[in-house]
Amino acid sequence: MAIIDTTNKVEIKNQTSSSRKLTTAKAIVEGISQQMEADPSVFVLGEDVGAYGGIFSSTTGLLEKFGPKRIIDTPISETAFIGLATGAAVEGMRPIVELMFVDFFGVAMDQIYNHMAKIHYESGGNVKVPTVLMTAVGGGYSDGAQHSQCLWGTFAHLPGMKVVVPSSPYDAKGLIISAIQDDNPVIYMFHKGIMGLPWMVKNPHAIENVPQESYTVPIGKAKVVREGSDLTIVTLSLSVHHCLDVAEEVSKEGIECEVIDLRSLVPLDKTTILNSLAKTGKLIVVDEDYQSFGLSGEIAAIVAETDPRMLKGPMKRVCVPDVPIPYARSLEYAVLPTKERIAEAIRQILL
Amino acid sequence: MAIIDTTNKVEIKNQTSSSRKLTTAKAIVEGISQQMEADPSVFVLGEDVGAYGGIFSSTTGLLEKFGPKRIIDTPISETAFIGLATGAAVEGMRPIVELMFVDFFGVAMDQIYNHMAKIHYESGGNVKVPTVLMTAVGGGYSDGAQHSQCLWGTFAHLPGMKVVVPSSPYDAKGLIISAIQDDNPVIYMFHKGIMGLPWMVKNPHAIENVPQESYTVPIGKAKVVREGSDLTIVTLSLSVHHCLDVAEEVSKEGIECEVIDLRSLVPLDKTTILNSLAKTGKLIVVDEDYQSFGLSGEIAAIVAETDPRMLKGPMKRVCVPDVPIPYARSLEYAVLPTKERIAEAIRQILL
Amino acid sequence: MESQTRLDLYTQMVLIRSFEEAILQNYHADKKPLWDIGAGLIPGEMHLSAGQEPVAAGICAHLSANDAITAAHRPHHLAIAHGMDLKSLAAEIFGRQDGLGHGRGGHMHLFDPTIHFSCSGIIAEGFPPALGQAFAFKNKGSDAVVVAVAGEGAANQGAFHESLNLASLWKLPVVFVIEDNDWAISVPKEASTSVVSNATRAAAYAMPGQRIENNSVEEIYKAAGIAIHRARSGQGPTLLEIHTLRLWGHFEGDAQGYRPDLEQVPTHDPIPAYEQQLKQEQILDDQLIQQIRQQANEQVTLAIDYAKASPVPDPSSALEYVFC
Amino acid sequence: MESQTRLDLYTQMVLIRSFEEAILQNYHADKKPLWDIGAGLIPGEMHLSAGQEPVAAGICAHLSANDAITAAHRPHHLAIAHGMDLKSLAAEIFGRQDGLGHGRGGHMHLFDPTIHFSCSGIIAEGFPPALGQAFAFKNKGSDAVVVAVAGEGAANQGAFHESLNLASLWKLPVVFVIEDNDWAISVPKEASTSVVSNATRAAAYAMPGQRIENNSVEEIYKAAGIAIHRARSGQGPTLLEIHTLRLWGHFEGDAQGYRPDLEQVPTHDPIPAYEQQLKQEQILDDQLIQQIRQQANEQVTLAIDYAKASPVPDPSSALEYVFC
Ligand SMILES: Cc1ncc(C[n+]2csc(CCOP(=O)(O)OP(=O)(O)O)c2C)c(N)n1
Ligand SMILES: Cc1ncc(C[n+]2csc(CCOP(=O)(O)OP(=O)(O)O)c2C)c(N)n1
Ligand SMILES: [Mg+2]
Ligand SMILES: [Mg+2]
Repeated sequence: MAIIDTTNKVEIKNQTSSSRKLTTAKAIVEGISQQMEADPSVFVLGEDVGAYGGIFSSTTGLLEKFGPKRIIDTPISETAFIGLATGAAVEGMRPIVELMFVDFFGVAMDQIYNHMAKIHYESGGNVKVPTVLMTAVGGGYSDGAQHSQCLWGTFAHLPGMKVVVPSSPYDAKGLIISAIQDDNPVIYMFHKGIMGLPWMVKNPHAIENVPQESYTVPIGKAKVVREGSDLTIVTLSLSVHHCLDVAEEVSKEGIECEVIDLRSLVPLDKTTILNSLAKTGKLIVVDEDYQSFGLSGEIAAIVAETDPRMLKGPMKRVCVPDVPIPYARSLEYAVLPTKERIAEAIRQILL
Repeated sequence: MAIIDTTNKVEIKNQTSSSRKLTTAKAIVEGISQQMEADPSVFVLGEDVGAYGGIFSSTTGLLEKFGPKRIIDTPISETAFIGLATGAAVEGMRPIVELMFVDFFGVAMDQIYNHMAKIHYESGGNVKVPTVLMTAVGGGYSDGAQHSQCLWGTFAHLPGMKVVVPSSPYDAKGLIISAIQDDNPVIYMFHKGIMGLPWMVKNPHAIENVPQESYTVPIGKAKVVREGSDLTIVTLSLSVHHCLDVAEEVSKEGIECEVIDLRSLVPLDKTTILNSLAKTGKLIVVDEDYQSFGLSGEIAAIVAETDPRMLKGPMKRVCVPDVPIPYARSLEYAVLPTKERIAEAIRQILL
Repeated sequence: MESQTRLDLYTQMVLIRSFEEAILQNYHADKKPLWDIGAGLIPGEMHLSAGQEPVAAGICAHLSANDAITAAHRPHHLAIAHGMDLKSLAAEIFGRQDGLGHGRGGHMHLFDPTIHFSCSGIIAEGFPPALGQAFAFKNKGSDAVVVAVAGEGAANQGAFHESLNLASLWKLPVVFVIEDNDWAISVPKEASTSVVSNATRAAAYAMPGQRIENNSVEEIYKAAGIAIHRARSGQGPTLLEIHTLRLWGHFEGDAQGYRPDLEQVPTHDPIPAYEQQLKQEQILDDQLIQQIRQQANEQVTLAIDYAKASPVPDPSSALEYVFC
Repeated sequence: MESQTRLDLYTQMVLIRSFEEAILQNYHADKKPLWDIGAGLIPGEMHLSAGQEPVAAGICAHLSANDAITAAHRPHHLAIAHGMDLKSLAAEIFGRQDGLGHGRGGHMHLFDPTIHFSCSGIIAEGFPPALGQAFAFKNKGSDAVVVAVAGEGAANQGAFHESLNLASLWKLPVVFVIEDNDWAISVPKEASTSVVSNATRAAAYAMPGQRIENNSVEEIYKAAGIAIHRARSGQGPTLLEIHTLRLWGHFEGDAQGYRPDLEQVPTHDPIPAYEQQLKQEQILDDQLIQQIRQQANEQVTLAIDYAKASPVPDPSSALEYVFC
């Protein structure tokens, strides 16, 4: 555990000799691998996590390294194997269980939210359930209404699980290690578009310097990924990069956006959000999940509860407008929080 | 269809000779019964909806009236029978399918939100899915963490279904008829505490005059159940009655609350909320669902998007504070939105 | 079978019944005159297991505290037979601070890590966690086993299928037990289940399956012994269906209007029947019966008194234990 | 079997293959040099059914447009054999305005009410809606049936179990078909399924079960005929498992490194094999083959051209069709 990220400011990353560029996928695998070496109770199970290496490369190479007793392919029985993770955790193991796409949660939601999430409370603290439920989120490649959702709002609404959403290789590694070490159930949601997959449009931010050593990034601390004084953009996951790109663009026009990468929804780092808003007075929430009854609302409520006068003008939401994700590219990009929509919101909010 | 409720003001109910006092449960049954008489494609299925008459009396007497071909007890196979409802609706029937407790959604959520809710969109409008998913919500009687939730925020977050939540016998009947007639999938969530059950503490508001004739209450229109100028309370379901009771109390001290019964979350009647807030400038959301990433946030966002200056002071939320519902009465009533908590919020907001 | 074993089975059943009768009495004591499910010393739904004691006694006789049980919404008989401390159990049912879950869980959510006991109010959803406990036991090289119990209604849930398949595939040390009490609330088995016996379904997972008739504690004891031995010795899971009896309503307050055989039900009570049998075989006599009952009552009284004396949880602690 | 029927089966398979080869080509045509799944004329995941044509041809030969099919993520063969308009199908796959779902659905979400066709990208979750269609058909007094198709991987999902139980219990006119192509993405059947044949599982629902070996279109045709007749005449559901072949990758882009038999796979292609057989039996000759292929290609070319000519959906219409 070399580096503990305790800052919520733009991070000064250890560019030690031991760091090299990794994709997010490789950073996750490295984090899992280091925890598996450190702790024999950690194991991975899910569909195609073995020989295939994870449909989104979240487990590539682990089978070769740890063998089929610790990297376990399952039948397509999410209720059974997610429940298995819960039971194994109750008996002291530390399972990482992959739900291939978060969109499939509905076939196993009872195990997730009525069991994994609630047992600790129901037992009055006598039983711990240290599981990591790892899952792929997000759209943008025409996978349609059942394979393109983010749904973090759904999980954040229900009590009992931490909800972690990395946006970069560095955070992805530090957060997966924190998640595995956490004694609580954690849902760890990686966006396909930040994994650096060889078969998907490559986001330049999906690869960066990552220290070789094991390190943690604390769960529950947002990161100010860009400082700015004119407005605050609260976002997470792939959208962080879109926001940063647009922020650079509009910076040329003299507009300085502060961009906050939440990194986790539960716990939610209210302080970082409110501090930024106190400075800028303008708020945009960019969220690839459905708009209503979700993240953007929660941010608004935090502000309204604290002091609505912090908002010097109407808030803007750039989210998926309560529609199943359409297949056709033209339609999908009309509902995703694209750079165009973000830029448009920035211009509107400064009118 | 005698009476169409088109007002969103305090309702003047037809106290015609044809109305008599009914409990909410009986009002729902009457609504279903009248639609079943009017339309042979309507049928009811679910666990214990037949001889038992519905665990919360939502189908009592229907088996005797319509027989086992239209009132159908199912195995405990929610995925199969909720999916069955979808398939039957696709072929032109109008199923009312009961999920005994909303808490069980996790065993069948894929059928609900990936199928029932999305087929219409995915088919480009070519397929209609006129189902009513009827379900019991709410706590207050020590049924523990897996049998006491409201979860309407979860359903409202996901696109494709209307979300209807009645609070009174009159609305319950009019809304169930609207739901059955609606060509879209509708989730209809009744609170156990408003059903007027003989075996649960009786809320005096759970019984009122209900016209005998068939009538509809429009889905998507909130109701101002009490006018007031000092503050706006947005709420729904059982909490409506708690809010009204507290409003009467504090009225004696000269505080006049306007109370809005949302009646549906999807569609959400923003206009009624904003009109009220424009008048009062003070907002409390009272919600028996979990606090974060839910209804209270959405209301805050609507205000923040429209004009944050409408809020003349911080908003208050009286919700379940992100904890599984505890069993012990002392603990459960510490987390429910009780009259005490509502009264406390009112006093605080007027400080 | 040895006399002592038979006596133990009887004693276990009496203890369970004694406990549940006390719960029954306390549950109804203060809900009148306007019966309110949420009121009284014991609030909430109450699913008692009277009539199903043979299942618990017969199975748990083969288990130690290292073995696990996952039960359903009707868990008391299994909890007691598996050795749960009656005081902690009673205190949890009364919603008190000294309860197993400090009053957070309630009677459908009993978690006792010291005896690896858990239960769930969601039908059939206790099976998947059982797989994980079995996986962990196997992984540790222990010979502990898990018994996963659910009703015949539960055998039509998806979780049943997924769990049996996975357990068989990975040869997990689990014994799946279906308590067939003929009813799932008001729905009779023939209206829920496309086969007469769930034992038939074992073949769908290449595991042994057996149905035990007549609610016979001794037959249950024998079949469970074989199945548990099989699991313990690494040969994988078994499915048992046990024909048992729901002596009372689905939950307290259930008038059972849907039950045609209602009046006959008490005549099938397995405890007097077994008592008769053991008396005839001179393993029991009236004096011993009295003694066993009295000992059971004493334990139960202590437990109920303990529960009543335990403090009501402090409302200000309601948010404790959401996270570690 | 009549020669015409055999010829029809062959013709159907050729048409399906022809269509999928065109999709394959168009799918990969414009994703290079940096292969991007979301780019090109046909974006997104693409699960082609090459090798599984015998299943579709053999079953659908017994169906009319009044009958329903629910398919899974690999639906094209069934859609085509059931008579889906190739143009609307192609246009949907291309994400165009004239597609079945006006570009909203895509290749895993094909809904054609005129032939009662639907599919779902969620494993086994096409089964429950099939029950409802069957229920509606039965209710109307029609003799229409539903064929619900999923892969062998899907047979371990809870929805499989619940659906088969309910269908048997209510004697619904459904035929459940498991396409066993040995693989669920990279997971072989023996790593997912505790029984050798899913036909064994039929007994768990008191319905007939049959496994058809060798990807034989004629055996499939025969078994499906019996099962569909059974359903149509009110005798209830059947479970068929068909051993078939995934000729290509799980989806396009799948390098199949996990597949040990990879090089042998093309030698098992059922279409050349059936062609050979029919030639030997003088039902086919080279000229007829040419003619059948050409007719198929012409239809396919028309469909692909239609798709390409259809307008891209207007972004401003993205919110249409959420509600009626
Ligand atoms: C998934 C789910 N569906 C429905 C219920 C409501 N419910 C509670 S007990 C019960 C009947 C259970 O029958 P069975 O499995 O035979 O157990 P028994 O009550 O007879 O012991 C039902 C339907 C539930 N708790 N969970
Ligand atoms: C519930 C669910 N889990 C996982 C997936 C991801 N997935 C898509 S196809 C597939 C394999 C399916 O195998 P099988 O049922 O044998 O069908 P095949 O692909 O061989 O036609 C998986 C795991 C899914 N779509 N839905
Ligand atoms: Mg039962
Ligand atoms: Mg397969």
